[in-house]
This record gives sequence, structure tokens and C-alpha cells, in this order.
Amino acid sequence: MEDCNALVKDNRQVARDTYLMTLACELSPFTPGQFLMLRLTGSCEPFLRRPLAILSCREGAVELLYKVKGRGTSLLAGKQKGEELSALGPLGKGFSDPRPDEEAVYIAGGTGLPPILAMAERIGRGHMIIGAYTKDDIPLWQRMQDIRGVEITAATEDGSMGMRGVATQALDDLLKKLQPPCVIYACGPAGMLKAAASLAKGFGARCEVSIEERMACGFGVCSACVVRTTTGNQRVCIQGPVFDAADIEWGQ
Amino acid sequence: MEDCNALVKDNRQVARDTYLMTLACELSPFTPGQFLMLRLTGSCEPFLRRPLAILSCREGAVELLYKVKGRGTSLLAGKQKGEELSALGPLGKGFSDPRPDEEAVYIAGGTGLPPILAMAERIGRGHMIIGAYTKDDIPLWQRMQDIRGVEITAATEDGSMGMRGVATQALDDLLKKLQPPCVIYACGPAGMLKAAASLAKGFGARCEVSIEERMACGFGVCSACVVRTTTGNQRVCIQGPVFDAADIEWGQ
Amino acid sequence: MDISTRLAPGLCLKNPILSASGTFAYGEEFSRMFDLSLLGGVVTKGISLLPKEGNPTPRVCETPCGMLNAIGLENIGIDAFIAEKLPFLCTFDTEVIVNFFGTDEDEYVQMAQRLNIDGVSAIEMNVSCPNIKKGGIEFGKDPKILNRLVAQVRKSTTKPLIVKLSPMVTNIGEMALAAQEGGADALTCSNTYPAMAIDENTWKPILGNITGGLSGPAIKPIALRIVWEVSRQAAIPVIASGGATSWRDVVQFLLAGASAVEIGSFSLRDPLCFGAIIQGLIRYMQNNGLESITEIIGRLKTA
Amino acid sequence: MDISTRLAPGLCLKNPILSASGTFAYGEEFSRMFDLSLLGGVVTKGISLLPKEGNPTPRVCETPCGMLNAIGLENIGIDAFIAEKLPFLCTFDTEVIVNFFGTDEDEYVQMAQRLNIDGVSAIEMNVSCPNIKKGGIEFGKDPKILNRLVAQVRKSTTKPLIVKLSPMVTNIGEMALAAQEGGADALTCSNTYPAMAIDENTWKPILGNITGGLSGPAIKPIALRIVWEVSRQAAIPVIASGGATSWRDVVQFLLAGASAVEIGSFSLRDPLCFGAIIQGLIRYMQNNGLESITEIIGRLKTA
Ligand SMILES: Cc1cc2nc3c(=O)[nH]c(=O)nc-3n(C[C@H](O)[C@H](O)[C@H](O)COP(=O)(O)OP(=O)(O)OC[C@H]3O[C@@H](n4cnc5c(N)ncnc54)[C@H](O)[C@@H]3O)c2cc1C
Ligand SMILES: Cc1cc2nc3c(=O)[nH]c(=O)nc-3n(C[C@H](O)[C@H](O)[C@H](O)COP(=O)(O)OP(=O)(O)OC[C@H]3O[C@@H](n4cnc5c(N)ncnc54)[C@H](O)[C@@H]3O)c2cc1C
Ligand SMILES: Cc1cc2nc3c(=O)[nH]c(=O)nc-3n(C[C@H](O)[C@H](O)[C@H](O)COP(=O)(O)O)c2cc1C
Ligand SMILES: Cc1cc2nc3c(=O)[nH]c(=O)nc-3n(C[C@H](O)[C@H](O)[C@H](O)COP(=O)(O)O)c2cc1C
Ligand code: FES
Ligand code: FES
Repeated sequence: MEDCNALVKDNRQVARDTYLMTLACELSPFTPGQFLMLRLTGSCEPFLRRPLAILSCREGAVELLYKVKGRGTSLLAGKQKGEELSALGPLGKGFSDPRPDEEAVYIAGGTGLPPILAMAERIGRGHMIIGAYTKDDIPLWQRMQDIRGVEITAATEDGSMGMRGVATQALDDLLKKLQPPCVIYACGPAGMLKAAASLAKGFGARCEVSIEERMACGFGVCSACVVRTTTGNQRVCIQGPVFDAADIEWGQ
Repeated sequence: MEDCNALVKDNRQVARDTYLMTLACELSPFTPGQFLMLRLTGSCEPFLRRPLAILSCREGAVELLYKVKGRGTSLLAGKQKGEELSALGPLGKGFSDPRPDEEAVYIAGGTGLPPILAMAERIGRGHMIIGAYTKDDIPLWQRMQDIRGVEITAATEDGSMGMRGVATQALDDLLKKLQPPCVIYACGPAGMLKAAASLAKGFGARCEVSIEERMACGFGVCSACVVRTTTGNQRVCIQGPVFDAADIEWGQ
Repeated sequence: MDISTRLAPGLCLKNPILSASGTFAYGEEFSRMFDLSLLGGVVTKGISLLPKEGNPTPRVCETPCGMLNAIGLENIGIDAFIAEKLPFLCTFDTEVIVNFFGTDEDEYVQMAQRLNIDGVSAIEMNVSCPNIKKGGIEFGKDPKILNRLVAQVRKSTTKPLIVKLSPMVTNIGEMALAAQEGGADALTCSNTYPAMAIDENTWKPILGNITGGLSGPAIKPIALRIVWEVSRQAAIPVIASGGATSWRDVVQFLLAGASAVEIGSFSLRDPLCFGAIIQGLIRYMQNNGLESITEIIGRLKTA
Repeated sequence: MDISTRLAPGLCLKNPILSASGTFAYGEEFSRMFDLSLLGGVVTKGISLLPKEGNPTPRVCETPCGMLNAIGLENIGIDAFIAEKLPFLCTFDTEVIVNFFGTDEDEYVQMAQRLNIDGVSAIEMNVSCPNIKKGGIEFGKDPKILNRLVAQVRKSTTKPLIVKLSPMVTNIGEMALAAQEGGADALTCSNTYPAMAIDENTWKPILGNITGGLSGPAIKPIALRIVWEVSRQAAIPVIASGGATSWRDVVQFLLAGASAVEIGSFSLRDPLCFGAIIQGLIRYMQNNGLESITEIIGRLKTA
């Protein structure tokens, strides 16, 4: 992990409120699920860095895929080619590879696509489900189609693309067609992760979830980002963001 | 006075640490000595606006000439064509015109050039003295030469251009050659203004000084920017920045 | 939709947006930029019995997301205020709240008496002036002294009485209750935070007065907590003051328990912010189907 | 050039730059980024007798030029600290300052006794924890209680004793003197400012704990004033804490009277800032022909 200067090479809208940014930045090799803490300006405003998963990293070019939510991501969307950011990373613990005998299932919702897509691209086999409210929320559809060996299913709540319904419904359908052993990689809203974890348990599948929590440091020193696990609080930024779903205490 | 959106049309270095910025901005007509309060960003950092004198304003194009001193002016120097600022103004009270029988003398030092140059360009007759430490600190030399009817003298402390010495020495020399009635327009460091005021008094000339003081609002409501005058505190931003030198209590 | 808000018997603002003392002078300059009638009320610069010259310059300084000021309560004095400024303010359809201070109890009382006149909608008592002589600073620091001072002022006026608290105390709830029991109708939470700035090149303080008061967005999180804390303890309305810049901040202060919000430092930066803030608040209420701001005030969901 | 600084008999830092409690954990993570030996000292996360789980999330939130935290003093407890963390910290050529707290006087005393061991260079006593049960919060608010607590802890340890004050008090000078007279060797000025953030969409507080502590550049002007005020009243060294981000801020704190400076929140944002700050300080001293930082400490020119 280092603090690198990162030059914006490209920053373009790829879906509703969603941007793909390419940075020129020398990172150490990463595992999907790992993330960067991006510092957006040289001044102290905004003060905290923003966590974003690494979508890809090749030959000094790092791709990030992000949704504009609040102030930080709006600022990011306004960055133009040649502007400079600072990127701390790769941070955290990424997904583990599937065992050779395991069928791999990837499921993403909300801002959870980048680490899942990164994992699907890395492993190159299995089934991927992407959930969204509507068609316009789904970025990089062609790119996902192009991953050889991975079958892509979209689930949209308004039925505008793929099946009508939520991603975990699609997961349920898919699991009914698969044979164990199976590993599920999930990233997205807490509700989705919880549902995926429960489906995985029912199916007897291993399930790894990448969890989002508010962070201050991103490298383990402030204890902001804890999640309850069966062995007590764990820091999402350094002991995660990827956890075995069976270790998480899901709550309500 | 209004709060106008101002688009940067041009922003170029014209002397050591000194930039000329042209803004596309619809201002009401201005009097030399009047200034703008520039808001540099949409975020609250930096919080306060920065006061800069108006150098010119023609057909929706406003020129500002500024020295990079601290954070705000550094930010300003980094602005590129197409970026947006907000400009409040024209603010304050500018210089009064010379009476037809008055010989006009303009004297500028430090960041005091813009209002003085604006005045010389407006009046188009008289003598102008510009003081600086060295040649490289003097911007827009050719433009000053081009003001028909105004004779330009440079005074540099290191003697690299014009006479060696300070601007008020040049003023002293000049006044010795002139006949009253005479009006002196001065803007620059406090020491220079005080010296100019005293020379003016000795010579029996009217003297108007444009004063710099730290400001918060720039439009008269906060009482940050007071200067002591014979009639008590006056707010530089609204009762000045131009004052009759005879009304100022110069202190030490 | 009803965005009016009640601060005291006989003091109802048509909307919850106020100017703040010391950032609006006596209204004249702002009146050249917009119609003051759009405001819920105008709070004037702090007035004293005699005119005051204030502190040496520099009097302001920029800080991260905020500013320091050490104006030193420069003001034209009560006589000139009543003769020259009040009549002008009364020409607008807005409440005129006169901020004032004294150097001792007697001066506070005299000020309250002098301000007990037509045209003054309410008085805001500043008990947190760091720049006044012996005794002054204690008014806002010791609950017993504050209680007694407020009670004396209360007896001297029939106007709604607002007490503006200092934030830099160990127990602000206690101060609030002291003011309330002394007879305050409402509380302003709160004044600036004693602070300073130093120039590492000259080794000198930046302000002529050495220290000054911190204001602006930097302190908003503290102001929000103080409003929340005080409004749960006091029975009288709270006016928020500290770092508000937008309708979002205003909604947050209302949720925390404020009945009105003063916009201070930010209006030095963006003098036209008042109209935008009021419009933003109205739009927010429309979008959320809210009929009255009483549906927002103090409704923070903490469970 | 001598940039070492003395905080107590037997506690001399090789340079005035410290980490701050709660933003450096127990040093392991930072040690993977730079050699901790470059620091004047490491201040650990606050430790208690028993491990503590802390507050519900969200535990942090961004504010204008700052942040709120309500971690709730989550820590691994003294046993695990001594067994697992202290030996690692002792491998570096830097002072190890252990921050600690208790829920009552007895716990503070027990903690001081347990920390009276090799490897601990000094202890920093946190008396401003808003999240501990009855009695806790009063330690840092009432000078008599503070004085007594410090005196008890003083008797229980031979280590240099640093007391970390709460900034949100009416009279910080009084608190400083109470700690000094209780036997403190040095004072840290100061902890975070109770504050809050509200989401105007959900009508809920942003932090799980409702309120939290404000830190970062936003509060630096207040911290600077507190350091200046306390260092002129107290006879013992002051450690500055609050919003420092650069060697410039460090020089300002030294001028105000601090003998050392903790870098907290800013190191969350820029973990590599420590080296740059120390280098900047050295360059500043070189450029200004200064031989020793004692030539800077408290040398603010106010006349
Ligand atoms: C490990 C990790 C990886 C992530 N990867 C991605 C990604 O690849 N693409 C993407 O679009 N989003 C991702 N997110 C979510 C992303 O960090 C937030 O959407 C973003 O920080 C919001 O910042 P903002 O300034 O726009 O919002 P604001 O609401 O203005 O942010 C205020 C504060 O809250 C924090 N915050 C707000 N929402 C979240 C959230 N959902 N998770 C964590 N912190 C939040 C911000 O970081 C900031 O500190 C990831 C989050 C985590 C924890
Ligand atoms: C009426 C008026 C007209 C001016 N016109 C010009 C001009 O045309 N060209 C030019 O180069 N400069 C001009 N100045 C000076 C210019 O405003 C300052 O150099 C500038 O504000 C410095 O900002 P900074 O952020 O770079 O410095 P910083 O030191 O970072 O500023 C910190 C704060 O101090 C204030 N400040 C610092 N120096 C001065 C100063 N000399 N005068 C007033 N405030 C100051 C800033 O406005 C800001 O609020 C003028 C000043 C005034 C009062
Ligand atoms: C320049 C300036 C002058 C002020 N003068 C006064 C004053 O005369 N009386 C008073 O009670 N408060 C005064 N204040 C405090 C403000 O009214 C307000 O309470 C404080 O600045 C916090 O709010 P803000 O962050 O919105 O500015 C002054 C503030 C500033 C910035
Ligand atoms: C995330 C976080 C955790 C903190 N934990 C502690 C703590 O355990 N004990 C303590 O005394 N101070 C704690 N503090 C306060 C800091 O040590 C420091 O005094 C304060 O943040 C002000 O300095 P800064 O602005 O440099 O951060 C914590 C601060 C933060 C931001
Ligand atoms: S964000 Fe600081 S420990 Fe995870
Ligand atoms: S800067 Fe506010 S009155 Fe002049």
C-alpha cells in the first residue's frame, strides 16, 4: 500500500449518475475487492478520502467505476483529464479465488458492481447477476458480455432489462439450477448481502461478501468502519471489506 | 453592485508572480479605484472573498491584475479558461476626476498598480510613476507606454529599470518640476501612501489615496476594514478605498 | 404552507430566517441588494450606550471553512441608532431585533429601557462579549450572574427578550436555564468561539486584538449540538446561530430544535443567500408534503 | 540544530511531533508505511481495564474542514495491550505514550498502576470521554474532581503523567491548574469538541451515537487559543492537539506555547504527513537561523 499521485486519464459517464474513471497511477497488484482511498483535493475540503473499489489495474492504468452520491463523488465526476488526485492503496482484503471444483457466482447491486466485475474478469468463469432499479442504471453491459466463460444475468426492478425483480431473486433461481460446490461473491446494499448470505447458507454454498461502511482512514487505525462478526468487531477497511458471509452478524 | 457569474476568458502571467486575468462578466460602469470581491470556489474553502481592483471593464470583459501573495491568489493563478468565479461589485468609492486645471500625477507601488493604471487610462493625461523592487516586477510596461498623453516613469530599488530608488523619490523629483494646481493619485504600501501624502501636503497638491485593508464582506456591513480618519473610523470598503489623504490619520 | 415561527408572545416571524448581529450592520447596505421585507427578521449590530470605536486592525482573518473576527463591538451608540438607523429599519415589513450589550448591569438595564420603544420588535442581549471591561465576560459564564442580569433586564422592558449565549462553557444547559428563569423569552445559541491565528513568519498574532471569535461552517457541527442540547432542556424557543449556509443547514437546525436560524458569516461571503435559503426551505417543505415548520422543529429521530 | 523537546523529568522527545490518540491505533498499520522511529513519540489509542466494543456505526462523519467521530473508545483492554501491542511499539526508537481512561477513580488508578512498567515512556490520561458512565464526564469538567483524580493517579505511578483536557469548559486555565496541582507533568490541549451532524433527508443523526467529537483543521483556531491561554497560566509543558496539518501549524502551536504537537485527524487523510512535517520544521529553522526549538516555544510577539 502506498500513497500515489494519480493523473486523471479519462472520466466519462457510463450510466445514470455513474462514471468510469481511468487514472494513471502505479499501484501494486490488487485482488478484486480491494479498494483505494481517494483524496480529491489539495485543500482540506472535503476533508476525508473516499473509498472506491478497484475495477482494474493494468500497466499503470487504474479503472474506477463510481456512482455520484454526494459531495465527494460529484467533485470526482467534475474532474477532467490531467487533473491530479492522490490514491492510497490497494487497501483491504479482497475475494479469495474459487477452488477448481467450485462453481463461481457473482452478484452485484447498487455501488457493488466494481469489485464483482473485477472478480468475474479475473476468474473468467461462472455466472454473474447484476441488479438495478432500471436499465439506465446498468453500466458496462457490453464489457460484461465480453467476459468469456461468464454468463451474465440482469435483474431490474422495473423489468426494463433482463428479469423483473431483485438480484437475489435471480440468485435464488440460478442456485436452483446449479450443483454444489459453489461459491458466491456478493457486493451491494446490506439487504442484498444478507439475503445472498441466507440463500448461500440454504444451498450450502460458500459466500464472500464485500461490505461498505463509512470510513475515515481506510487503513485500520481509526476503528470507524467496524462490522459485527461472530468473533467481535472487525474493521471493514483492513480485515475486510471482503468477509465470509457466515462470520457476519447480520442483525435485524 | 451585483453578484455576477464571471467566466475566466484569459489568465496569464505578466510579471514576476503577477497575473492578468480577463473575465467575461456584466458589470455596471466603474470608476478607477473601485474593486470586486471575488469568490474563488463553490465550496466554503477558502471562505472569504478576495478584494481586487478593477483594471478595466469594456463590453462585458473585466480585467484584473494581481500579485500572488497567499492561498487565494495562488488559487486564482491556477484558474483556467472557462472556469467560473463569482464577482461582487463594483464596490467602494473610486478616484475623483482631476479638475481641468489640475495637473494629474499617478503613483503606484506593490499591488497598487491596477487602480492607478485604470485611472491613468481613463484620464489620459499627466505623469505616472511606477515603483517596484526590480524590472521583473513591472507588468504591462508597453501598455503603460501606449497611454497617449501620460508620461511614465519607473523607479526600481535595484536600478534595473528607470531611476534607482523608491517611487516617492521619483514623485519628489517630479513635483519639483511641476506647477500647482496638481492632484496626486496614489495606491501602494502604507509607507508609500504616507510619504506621498506628505509630499503632496508640502507641495500644496490635492492627494487621493486608495487604501488596502483586510476585508470580510467588502460592502460595508462587518466593520472589518476600518481606517482612522480625522472624523473617526471609516470603512475602507464602502467609504473608501479612495480617501482624501488629508483625512487619514497616518499614525506612527 | 405556514413557515411562520413564534419566538415569544407577540413575536412571530413570517419565516425562520434572520440576519445575525454584526454581519448585517443596520441593514442599509443589504437593503440596496434585496428587499429586507423578505427576511423573518433583522438582527442589528450590537449597540451600546455610548458609541464604541472597536479594536485595532486587522480585525478579521480567514480560517479553514471559517473566519475570526475581533471587531470589538464597534457601533454608533444607542442615540445615533434610534435617531438614524431604527426609522429606516421600520420601513420594512420585517421584525427588528436589536442586539445590545453593556459593560455592567446598569448599562444593560439602561439599554433595555432605551430600547423599549416603538419599532423595536425584540431585543437580543449579548452576554458573551470578550472585549468589555471587568465583570462583562462573567455575565455569560456564571449562571447565577447571568440569571440576575437577565432578571434585571426583564424588569426594564416589555419587549420580547432574547438572550444570546456563549458556546464556550462547561454546561450550556445550565446557562440556558439560568436565562430562562431570569425571564428570557428565547435563547440564541450561540455566539462565536474564542480563538486565534498566528503568522509563523512574523511570529505575531494576525488579529490586532490577538484573539477573536471563530464563526462560519467550521463550527456548525458544534452549534447543532448546542441547539439540540439546549432545546431539550429549555422550555423557551431557541434561535440557532453558527455556520448556517444553506436551506439544508436550516432544516438541520430546525430538526435539532431551533425555532429560527440566523445567517451570519456566510452572508458576508454570499450576500444574496437569504432569498435562496428561504426558497430552498419552501421547496423542501413542498417536496416533503410539510404544511408547517412546526412539523420540523425538534423532530430529530433519535430512536 | 536541536529539535528535541522536554515534556517532563525523564521525558524528552527527539522532536516535537507526536501521533494522537485514536488516530494511530497501536502503531502497527503506520509502521508498514514508515519507520515509527522518526516520530518524537507515539500516543496510543485510549486503553481501559477491560476491552471495550465502542459505539454503533456510523462512527465518523465529514464536516466542513473537519470530521466527527464517535468511536466510543473501542479498545482491546490493558491485558491485550501489554501482551500484544506494547512489545512491538518498544522495538522503535521513539517514546511510547499510552493514552488511557477509566469509568471511575479506581479504574484510573488501576490503569496507572498497570502501566507503570518498562516500555511505557509516559501515560496520557483522558479525562474528557463523553461515553463513559456516571462520574466519567465530570472528571474533565470540575476542577476539584479533576484535581483529586490526578492526585490519586499521580500517587500510583512513577511515569511522567500527561493530562488531556477537554476544550469545552468555561475556564480551561482553571482546569489546567487543577491538573498541575494534582501532580501532572504536562497537559494535552485538547480533546475533541462535542458536536453533531443531522441528515435532513432521514431526519436522523448521522452518527450512531447521535453526538460525536469534532476534530480537524476546522478547530485549529480554537486549539491555538487554548494552547496560548493554558501555556501562559500553567508552569508545566503543554502538548497541542487540534487540527494541525503542516509544519506551519506546528510552528504556530510552538509560538503559542506548546512544547510538542500531536497530529491526529490529518494523519487519517495523509498518513505520510509526519515525515513531511518534521522535515518542514527543520527547514524552517534552518532558513530562520534557529538553533533550538526552545527559541520558538512561547515566543509569540504580542506587544
Ligand atoms: C470499501 C468500499 C468500496 C467502495 N467502492 C465503491 C465503488 O467502487 N463505486 C462506488 O460508486 N461506490 C463505492 N463505495 C461507496 C462510496 O465510497 C460512497 O458512495 C462514497 O464515499 C460517497 O461519497 P460522497 O462524497 O459522494 O457522499 P457523501 O454522502 O457526501 O459522503 C459523506 C461521507 O460519507 C461517506 N459515505 C457515504 N456513503 C457511503 C457508502 N455507501 N459507503 C461508505 N462510505 C460512505 C463518504 O465516504 C464520506 O466520508 C465503496 C465504499 C466502500 C466502503
Ligand atoms: C480594495 C482592495 C483592492 C485590491 N486590489 C488589488 C489588485 O488589484 N491587485 C492585487 O494584486 N492585490 C490587490 N489587493 C490586495 C489583495 O486583496 C490581497 O493581496 C489578496 O487578498 C491576498 O489574498 P491571498 O489569499 O493571496 O493571501 P492570504 O494571506 O492567504 O489571505 C488571507 C486573508 O487576508 C487578506 N489579505 C491578505 N493580504 C491583504 C492585503 N494586502 N489587502 C487586503 N487583504 C489582504 C485576504 O483577502 C484574505 O482574507 C487589493 C486589496 C484591497 C483591499
Ligand atoms: C464580523 C462579525 C461581527 C459580529 N458582531 C456581533 C455583535 O456585535 N454581537 C453579537 O451578539 N454577535 C456578533 N457576532 C456573532 C454573530 O452574530 C454570530 O452569532 C456568529 O458569527 C456565529 O454565526 P455564523 O457562523 O453564522 O457567523 C459577530 C460575528 C461576526 C462574524
Ligand atoms: C477517530 C478518533 C479517535 C479518537 N480517540 C481518542 C482516544 O481514544 N483518546 C483520546 O484521548 N483522544 C481521542 N481522539 C482525539 C484525538 O486524539 C485528538 O485530540 C483530537 O482529534 C484533536 O486533534 P486533531 O484535530 O489533530 O485530530 C480521537 C480522535 C479521533 C478523530
Ligand atoms: S476506516 Fe479507519 S479503521 Fe477502517
Ligand atoms: S469589509 Fe466588511 S465593512 Fe469593510
